Amino acid sequence: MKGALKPHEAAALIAPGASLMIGGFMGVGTPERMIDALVTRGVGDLTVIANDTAMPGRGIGKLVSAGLVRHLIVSHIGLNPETQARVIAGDITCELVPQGTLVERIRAGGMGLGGVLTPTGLGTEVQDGKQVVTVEGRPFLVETPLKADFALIAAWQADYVGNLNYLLTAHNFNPIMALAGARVIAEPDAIVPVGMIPPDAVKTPGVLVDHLLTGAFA
Amino acid sequence: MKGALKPHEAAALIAPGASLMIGGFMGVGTPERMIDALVTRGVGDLTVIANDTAMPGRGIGKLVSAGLVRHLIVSHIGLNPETQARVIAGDITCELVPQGTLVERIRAGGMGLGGVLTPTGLGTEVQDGKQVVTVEGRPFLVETPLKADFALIAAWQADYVGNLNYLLTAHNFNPIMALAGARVIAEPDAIVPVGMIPPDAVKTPGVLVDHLLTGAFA
Amino acid sequence: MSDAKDLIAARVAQEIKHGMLVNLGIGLPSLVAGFVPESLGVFFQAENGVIGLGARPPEGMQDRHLTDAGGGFVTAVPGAASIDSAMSFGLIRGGHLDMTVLGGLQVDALGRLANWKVPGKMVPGMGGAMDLVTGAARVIVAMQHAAKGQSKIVMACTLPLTSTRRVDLIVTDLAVIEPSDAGLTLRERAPGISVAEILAATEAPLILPEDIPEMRL
Amino acid sequence: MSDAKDLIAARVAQEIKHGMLVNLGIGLPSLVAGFVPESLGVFFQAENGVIGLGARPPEGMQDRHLTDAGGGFVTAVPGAASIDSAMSFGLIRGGHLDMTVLGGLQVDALGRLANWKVPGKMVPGMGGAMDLVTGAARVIVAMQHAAKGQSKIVMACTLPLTSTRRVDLIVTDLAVIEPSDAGLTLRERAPGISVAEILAATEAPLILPEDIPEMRL
Repeated sequence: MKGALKPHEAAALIAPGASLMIGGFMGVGTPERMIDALVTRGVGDLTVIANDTAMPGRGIGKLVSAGLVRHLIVSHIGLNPETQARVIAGDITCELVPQGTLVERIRAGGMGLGGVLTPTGLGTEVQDGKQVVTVEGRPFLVETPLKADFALIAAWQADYVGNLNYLLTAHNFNPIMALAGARVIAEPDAIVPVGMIPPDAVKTPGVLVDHLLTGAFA
Repeated sequence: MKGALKPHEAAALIAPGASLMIGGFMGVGTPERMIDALVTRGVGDLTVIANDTAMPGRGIGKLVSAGLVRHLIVSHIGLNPETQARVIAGDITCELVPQGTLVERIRAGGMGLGGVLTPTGLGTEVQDGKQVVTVEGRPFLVETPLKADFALIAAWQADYVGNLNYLLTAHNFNPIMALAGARVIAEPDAIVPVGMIPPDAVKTPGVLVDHLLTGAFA
Repeated sequence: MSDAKDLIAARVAQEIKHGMLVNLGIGLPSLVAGFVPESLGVFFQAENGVIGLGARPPEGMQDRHLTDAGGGFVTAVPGAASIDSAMSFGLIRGGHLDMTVLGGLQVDALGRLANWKVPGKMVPGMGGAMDLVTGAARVIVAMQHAAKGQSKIVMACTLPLTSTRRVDLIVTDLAVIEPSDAGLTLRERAPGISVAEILAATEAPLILPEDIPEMRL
Repeated sequence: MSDAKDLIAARVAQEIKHGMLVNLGIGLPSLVAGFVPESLGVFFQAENGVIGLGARPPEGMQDRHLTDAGGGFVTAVPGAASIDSAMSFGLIRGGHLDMTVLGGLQVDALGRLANWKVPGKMVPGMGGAMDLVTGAARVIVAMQHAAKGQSKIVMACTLPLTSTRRVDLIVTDLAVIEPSDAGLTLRERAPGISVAEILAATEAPLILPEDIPEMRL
């Protein structure tokens, strides 16, 4: 853990063209202050790995609307018509990945595994161009691991050493992405002293977190 | 969830020859009352999948001492000389698996993945007879998924719908094995009413648990 | 039944048994929950991360950290558990999910579903659908029998498949149809609908058992 | 230094930098913690499931739910986190562990470690060692230079390898040795030990730089 940054300081760490994993599911559990800072700074040409692009005006939707996204690796863009339009127009390239495969590819990247052996997508378009491996007589797709230059994580509480926890459906991709970013920036609702998050309540150990954004009310 | 059983009732569900995943690390986080009931009933010819066999008189060590184990899939038997002696004598067959591979094989079995692609063991004895797959130019061992007839889990609290949580280093293999047993029997220290374990503190959702042992003081 | 969607939802609800873990898709499938008695002790999973999805919250009590897979505010029932996406799809892919109910664009004569893409027109993405259809113990498709006068139960899907796995049951506003090795069997008729009307509205061939009762709703 | 083991542990401790996540093996490596100043803000991981391993607990205050990888009672420092075995080895295999310190039976001229099996004699199992050596960002072997008069730094391991990955540093009671593409380089001598004594006690060839200082302890 290397200290708490203001959103604009964190955004300055990210160069145009970077690959970003961004937590959240339809904007729930997405680091909104971090995204606002990226939009303000105009950091473009981004590759974004996320479950979805939320909707215009919310979460990753703001990056899309601002024209900052070049490539998407996501499971769903159906609820953001602006993303759909930009993908169809060819302004954004988009790899669609089954949601359960996407989260395992991120986990594999973060946990040093060579990929994912999944039955999901076998015999569908998702199989195109991919290796199939037979294990104990059953075929599985080999899905490659995913990593990113940065993982941008939304959390509920962080403590001073970077331990994180999450609330309800705001967990989603955040604890997994925290494993797979070369640098991990977490945006908590609040930063609490060490000891306020008991060891059994920690969902992301602080050793994974490089920077915290200052608390929402700091 | 199908209700709370006395240990002897739970042991009666398990037939000789069954495969058992048993949580714990050197006996910490191992369902001791469940094991005692298996020893009392003399359920033999067991395949045990676990991190280790603890030591004589403790945890899985009791099953070994009672001669109830036929086959082991474990990462370490070094601290139980009785297990070592029985393996060397050929009374127990033993597959040694790197610890990180073992837990991922169990997770793969429980989560419907076709196996594990890991660099661990490449170029060592562990590779013998195994498939190697190249992903993005790097070789990985294909390690097969593991499942079992029963997963025997130790937990701290369970609630009436079977939600479980764990304490400190007594997590270890328990939350992962809870995914991979065809039937899951959990032995909590205490059973608490629904609502006492908040959603964010649940480590194993009750939908995975088939039976609870009555609480330690019931 | 007030309308076709409620009819479908009510009939699907009859498939849900005591203590099941069930995932309901966005839209029509989400209506099923309203027809499942609380006494059944069913847990609904939302793949975005909760087991024990509850009803909509009272006005003013919405929590931005508790939504369903469509992003709408929900509540959670006593005994609910929060899970991350890896656990959520581990439960789905690992067969721990007893049933999923999804909408469909097409189902073919082999019982295979297409519901995630209309090439050149609509690319919403598969979201969790491919994992749900591949992994759930039981897959039920809940959809209108036809769209714009075209049967959605077709000889061969012209749209990209969601999975090669055969779904277990198709419930429409006209019929209950069960895919098997033998083909698609017509099991039940909607109230007031004749077998002839169903056959006329269905592109794929249907196997007709001797008794094809009306749905009991 | 009171004895050879303390000397090795103290020298290994110098490799640990501010804020690192470090895993110490059972036995000799576990002594390293005692030589790391608290001010470094280092977190020790025990692979059985805790980040932030602390000292032994006071008598009477042991908690049966908090042990190290050898099964001994420990404490946890403020800011500690409990993790399950999947997360524990995910951190290890994924390169999040900055350093592991392990004991060794043999290290060969290519810097490869054998430490988990003596065929026909001792089959303890590899436990976490294969994942640790494969995955940790930096691997340090802490061991006696020789056992029963035999060098443990050998031309080629006669015992089964733990990993084909080259370890980063070997610290013994006689020397600090650094494996690289070029071979094994002698970097430091233990206090009062000559280069000639080290060469005589080492089966594998050693590269000798011009300056081979004594360890500074």
